[in-house]
Amino acid sequence: MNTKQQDKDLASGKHIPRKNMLEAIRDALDIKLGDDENVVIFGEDAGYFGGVFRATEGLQKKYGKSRVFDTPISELGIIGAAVGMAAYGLRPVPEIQFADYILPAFDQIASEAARLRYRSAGEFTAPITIRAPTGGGIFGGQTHSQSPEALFTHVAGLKTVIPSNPYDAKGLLIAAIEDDDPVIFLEPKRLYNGPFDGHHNRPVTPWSAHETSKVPEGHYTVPLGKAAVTRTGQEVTILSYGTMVHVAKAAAEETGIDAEIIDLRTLLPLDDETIATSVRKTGRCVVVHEATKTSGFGGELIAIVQELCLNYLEAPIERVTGWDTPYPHAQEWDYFPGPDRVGAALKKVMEA
Amino acid sequence: MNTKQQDKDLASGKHIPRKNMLEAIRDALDIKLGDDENVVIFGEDAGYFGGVFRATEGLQKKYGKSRVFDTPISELGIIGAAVGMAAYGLRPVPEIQFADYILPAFDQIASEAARLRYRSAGEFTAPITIRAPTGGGIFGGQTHSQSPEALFTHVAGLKTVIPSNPYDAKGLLIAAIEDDDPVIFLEPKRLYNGPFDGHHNRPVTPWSAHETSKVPEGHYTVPLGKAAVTRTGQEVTILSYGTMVHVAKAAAEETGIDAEIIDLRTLLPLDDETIATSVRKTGRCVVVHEATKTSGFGGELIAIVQELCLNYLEAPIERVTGWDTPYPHAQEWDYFPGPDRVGAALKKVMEA
Amino acid sequence: MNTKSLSLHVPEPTTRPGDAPDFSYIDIPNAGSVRRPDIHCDPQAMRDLAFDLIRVMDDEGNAVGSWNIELSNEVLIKGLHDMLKTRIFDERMLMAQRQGKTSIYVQCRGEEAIACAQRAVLEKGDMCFPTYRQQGLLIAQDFPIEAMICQIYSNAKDKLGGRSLPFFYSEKEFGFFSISGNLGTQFMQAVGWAMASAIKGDTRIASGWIGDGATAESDFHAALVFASVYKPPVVMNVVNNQWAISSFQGIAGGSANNFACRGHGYNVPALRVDGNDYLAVYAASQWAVERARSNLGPTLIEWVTYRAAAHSTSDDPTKYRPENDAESWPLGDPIERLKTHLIAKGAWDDARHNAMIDQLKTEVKAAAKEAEKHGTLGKGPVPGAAEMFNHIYKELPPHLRKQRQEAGV
Amino acid sequence: MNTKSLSLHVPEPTTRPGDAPDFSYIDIPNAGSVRRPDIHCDPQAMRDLAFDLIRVMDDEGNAVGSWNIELSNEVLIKGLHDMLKTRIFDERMLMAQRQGKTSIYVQCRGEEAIACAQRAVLEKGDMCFPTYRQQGLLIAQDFPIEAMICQIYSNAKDKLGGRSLPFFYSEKEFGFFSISGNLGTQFMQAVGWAMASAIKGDTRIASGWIGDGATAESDFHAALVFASVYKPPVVMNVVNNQWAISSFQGIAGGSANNFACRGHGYNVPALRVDGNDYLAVYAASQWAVERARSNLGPTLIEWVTYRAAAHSTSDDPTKYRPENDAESWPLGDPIERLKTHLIAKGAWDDARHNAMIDQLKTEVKAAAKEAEKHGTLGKGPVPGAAEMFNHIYKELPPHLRKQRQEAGV
Ligand SMILES: Cc1ncc(C[n+]2csc(CCOP(=O)(O)OP(=O)(O)O)c2C)c(N)n1
Ligand SMILES: Cc1ncc(C[n+]2csc(CCOP(=O)(O)OP(=O)(O)O)c2C)c(N)n1
Ligand SMILES: [Mg+2]
Ligand SMILES: [Mg+2]
Repeated sequence: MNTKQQDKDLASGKHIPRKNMLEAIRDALDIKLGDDENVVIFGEDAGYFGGVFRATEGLQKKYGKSRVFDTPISELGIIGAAVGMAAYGLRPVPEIQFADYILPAFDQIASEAARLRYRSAGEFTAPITIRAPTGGGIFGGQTHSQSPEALFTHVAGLKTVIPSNPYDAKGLLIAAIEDDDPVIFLEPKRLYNGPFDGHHNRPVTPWSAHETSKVPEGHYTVPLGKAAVTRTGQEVTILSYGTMVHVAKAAAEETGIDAEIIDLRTLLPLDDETIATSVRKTGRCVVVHEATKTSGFGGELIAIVQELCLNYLEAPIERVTGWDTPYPHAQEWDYFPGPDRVGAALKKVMEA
Repeated sequence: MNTKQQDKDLASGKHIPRKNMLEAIRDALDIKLGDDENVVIFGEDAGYFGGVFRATEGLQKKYGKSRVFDTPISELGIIGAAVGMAAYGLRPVPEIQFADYILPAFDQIASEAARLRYRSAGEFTAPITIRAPTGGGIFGGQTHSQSPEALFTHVAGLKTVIPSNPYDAKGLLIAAIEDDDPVIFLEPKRLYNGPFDGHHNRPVTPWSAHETSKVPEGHYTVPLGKAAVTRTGQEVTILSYGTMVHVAKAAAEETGIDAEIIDLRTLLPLDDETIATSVRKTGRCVVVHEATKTSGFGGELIAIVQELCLNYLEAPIERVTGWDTPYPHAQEWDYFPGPDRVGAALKKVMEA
Repeated sequence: MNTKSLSLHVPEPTTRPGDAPDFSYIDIPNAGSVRRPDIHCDPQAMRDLAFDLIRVMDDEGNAVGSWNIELSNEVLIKGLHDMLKTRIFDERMLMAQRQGKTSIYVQCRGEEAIACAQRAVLEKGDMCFPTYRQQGLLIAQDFPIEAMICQIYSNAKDKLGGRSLPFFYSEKEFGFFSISGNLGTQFMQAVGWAMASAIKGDTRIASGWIGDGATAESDFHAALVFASVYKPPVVMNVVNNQWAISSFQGIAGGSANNFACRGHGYNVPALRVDGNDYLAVYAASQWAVERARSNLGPTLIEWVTYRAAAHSTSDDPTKYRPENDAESWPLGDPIERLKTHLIAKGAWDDARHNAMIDQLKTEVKAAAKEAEKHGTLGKGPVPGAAEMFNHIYKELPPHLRKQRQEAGV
Repeated sequence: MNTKSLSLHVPEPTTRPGDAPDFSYIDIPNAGSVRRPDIHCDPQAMRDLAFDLIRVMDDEGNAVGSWNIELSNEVLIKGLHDMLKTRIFDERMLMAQRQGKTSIYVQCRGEEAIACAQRAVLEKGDMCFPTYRQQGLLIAQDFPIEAMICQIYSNAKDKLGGRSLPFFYSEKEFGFFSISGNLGTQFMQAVGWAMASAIKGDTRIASGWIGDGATAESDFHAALVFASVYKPPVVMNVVNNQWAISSFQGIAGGSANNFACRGHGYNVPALRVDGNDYLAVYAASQWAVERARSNLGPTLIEWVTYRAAAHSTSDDPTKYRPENDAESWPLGDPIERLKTHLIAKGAWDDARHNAMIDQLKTEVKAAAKEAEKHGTLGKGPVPGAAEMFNHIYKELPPHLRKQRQEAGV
């Protein structure tokens, strides 16, 4: 976590309010609507109601119907409109109700938003931030649980960001909106309200006891393309992002293995320096994500790590991911790669 | 290459006709239209005209307008119709005019065709074979050159097939159509008519001099999920598919490095046994594909190889791929990962 | 040149929380006032029907006009039974969700007539492609509700093995296509299924379903384009219940305030029908089914109705529309209206009505009890984790076999 | 129950190779016969206009009827000039492609009036979202054709650095949005751009373009839905040139044989216009532009025309339609027709016409020669490989920097 702003606030004796992830995101949107009149927000139920997860609650009332509004149920239309608005000069921040429903817009994202700058040699650009709740953990079944991030990382021209905590969520979202290229901003819905300490069936530490819920008021950014070392360790490096960062932490603590946990935060462009530095130090690596395994982003991470660190590796890199199945409903927690599976992988690389 | 059928034909003294890849594909479609009345073919310009690449030429005339027909320009509609037809009991073989244009149908493919069996516990299935020309090499620019295979390999429920020669193309296509699950069948358009020996600016050996252009008449299959060792070697394993198999061959011959070339043919499900056997033997591995690098299928291959063979590896696995840029028009051959780049990678792993 | 500033038009519903309900935006013609064209009618020659509203029952409950096809009392009482059973079923499942027996539930309160009456017109072998709000299609066929509840509970007898969201039924034998979570996709698939039936020279037809909100999706257009071109045997149902979660129908429909007329651009004949009038739904469905079965092609029908309850158990409509809005809905309640008609006909009375309710409550309760023996979400003999690996492919490929092993199931 | 077998309807064009051309499927009303509503007209009250065909020039070349807005000779001669220049440009580039100076070329032969006349009506600052067949939008603004040719040749002066297909121009200053290879996408984007203009209280409007075939794409529907809801200032042009590569318009349009009426389902006013009649295109465009600029919202216009040449240099239309079909096209050739009108008006003659042609040929030839000095595809001082890595992101991220290094460029 980039704690510079927090440090400054603390040093100045300023009280830092506690926020959950949803509040942090809403705060970021509020700030950008306020300081840049080219920012517009729209999506299914995102206007009057404030979104099914309430991320945009109150914003229409505050900024008016031309700045924050409901859209027809057409993800293609939402992103296509955003591309046109961006070409005009706005900075649209569309919301897709669930990341599962982003596929109808995939062509407008991958063929249009991502390539507009390229094909016009910079004449037209697409500074769009597409927000969408991602991941499982709320019994959403096949179509409210998926993690499609890998698809976007295969598209040149896009950036892909996934925060794991309120502080980062606000800072990364502001940075994404201010970025001049299209950003896919995936919000782990399991972390929206309550925090998650890795287990679904144990009590959680409330956000207020998580350092990362200290979300300074006003404008700050967490830079895109920079990972965070959220736990330092000597024995093995865990690469992860989003909800899984918390699972990784639980696994490290429960196994007692001294793992260094890297929260990637931005998948593309990737902070491979931070990764390589850590793996060269630990000599072992476990990659953790919730998305299905085959051709998930874990494959790319492993390819990069073996390229940069092969001679340092003392064990094959392990991957802990969702199974290669659609996200089941009743078996949600069998599908979800929890601390036990991560713990097993940690032990495996330690024993190799 | 599975040469069993060829061997049988040769043993029986039967003459084996020579076919280019397009003819082999047309032959497969003709055979399946003929022997299974549930097979139907449709796509943009695929009916009367026979497709912009002419893969379905003459088939409407032979089988009638209810079996082979033109569609509106709606890739979503084409695949959505196929899903409905499959649910009815047909075995649709839709054509997408260019793999670049499959994205508008991505939701119907990934959320619907791929998951229909799962979500209905086998009550409804989607035995659909989606054919689409893939890859560059014809100055098609950003939107007639892409290789989107990695996207499909990330979707549980799909199979993904890419042939590299006429013999395989026919056998794999028949196997795909007979498969009871949805198959993405990507046809390297650079190989449709002429063969390709790795260099765009040198004379090519005509198909007739390629063993793989011997395409037996009638029904035969090349099984899905089985790779082919198209060149045996001792020093390094090259994993590739489609057009790049020919580039790999050129690179091996030109560098004089004794490479074993594996033509994956099916990316999902992947024949990891053949891969592991080879890499354990050679101790070195180069992965080659035309698609962009980040989160391309190469990442997955490397992850698998390092998992299965880390202790055998004498050098980091190298990836030679298209650059992480949209496919440029004028710079097509600078983008295309040709024999020189593959050769350089071979040397690099040999020297490591 | 005009140099006045432009401005963005953002539609708003007539009322919001705190306002008195106001449905003045809907014109309601008298029952019986709309003509009934021949099924061979040229779509262009019946364009007026998309802007009208087919209604059969008048305010006194009498069946009037040319769309009154004089259904037998037996058919009507079965219809009443189906709608009541659907509602009672919904109420029970709503309660079950509140008790934690399932994760989420979606009612069709107020819209029961549409699915129940159309299903009564369809034949065995026909295939419906429903959304999550057409449970009436199963119930009207006397589909065993215990099986539905087992699925809602994701329990050991859930035939889908807990894979899918609770109410995402798949019942091929009952002409009920597997429900998808992705809005709209099934509408295009219905057209594809109907094309297949035509290709094979079959006699079976398809029935596609979509909500007013979801008509904005791309699949709606694709479905109409393909329907327009190939003229397959399909009934294309748009259930306009005025809401898409928190968005009123104007957000998908613009100022047209009409979804039937979408058909005109594709030369697909369109009807607009009072969806809370069982007799009208039955008659209009029959018209469209006959057209389809006679190889005359698709019909688009907008069913005008009202989503009387929350979108789902996760939703709170008091945040975006006046409370008790549904009570002022000018087309009334489909069950009450059919009851009134039957009583007006002398074929029904309060006593029989209440008896039917009691009997259905008992039946539903018993089924729920029975289902509960096989577990509820995450409790009791629930489907095992191994189920997760079944039915991804016809045969489990090697990589999934390995993963299943790794999962230890 | 009907038990007769169903069958699939697969539309066919009236003629195929070897047949005599037959355009009897198109009704052509007399010039001047269609009424001109006020721009404030309720879309519902002008539905007839989608089924008619606005024409201004009669067979003798006289301008007649209420859509005759009496354009000055100056405007008309400029129009003739623009169309001629477009055609001569196309012819030259066709030749250049055959000579291997570029990879592929797409003409707009026979459709020149549409882009040229609409552009004449638009103001500077307005933004067009064209397909690959609207080069007239640039040429009508006297855009330097040498720059276009440099791009077609992917040479050192191609401002897009060789990245894009030859004729995929991007000219922001000239209100010409970057062309995409993916059909339809730009139609929705045009609506988004117009929404932005409305959001900002601007006065500029957008003009979206799509082909008859591409109306089947999802983006067409999304564009109309959003246009219907937010009423942004946009002219929505459907160029119905009767063909989509080898597929005739019935494959996208079904039996409606009409794309204007697609607007009705969305309450978007629609016009259907003779696209080969420069005067009609001008007048109808002006009507729609005025509506947009007056904050009255979108207009859908179907331009009825004919793709007189092959789809592209990769296509051979004799495989799927009668040879010389275009010569029988009942709406004639747009250039010939405007010429006839000007001559009838006494404002033009053959000598001036031929002189204009000669002058334009010289101009185009000179531009081509000049362009060629900077290289042709793959020959001469072409854009370097390094260009490939520019403009992917605003700043080259580390992984691409590494890749560029690896590429040694
Ligand atoms: C592609 C897609 N986008 C968004 C959603 C989220 N969603 C679920 S239901 C719903 C509203 C649907 O409204 P409508 O079509 O009118 O049907 P109703 O719920 O009123 O029956 C939305 C937006 C979804 N399921 N699928
Ligand atoms: C999404 C997509 N699908 C398919 C294609 C291939 N394609 C290019 S042009 C064309 C025909 C377009 O016809 P129409 O829209 O009528 O435009 P016209 O060429 O007649 O101007 C097709 C199918 C494409 N470019 N994009
Ligand atoms: Mg609704
Ligand atoms: Mg066309």
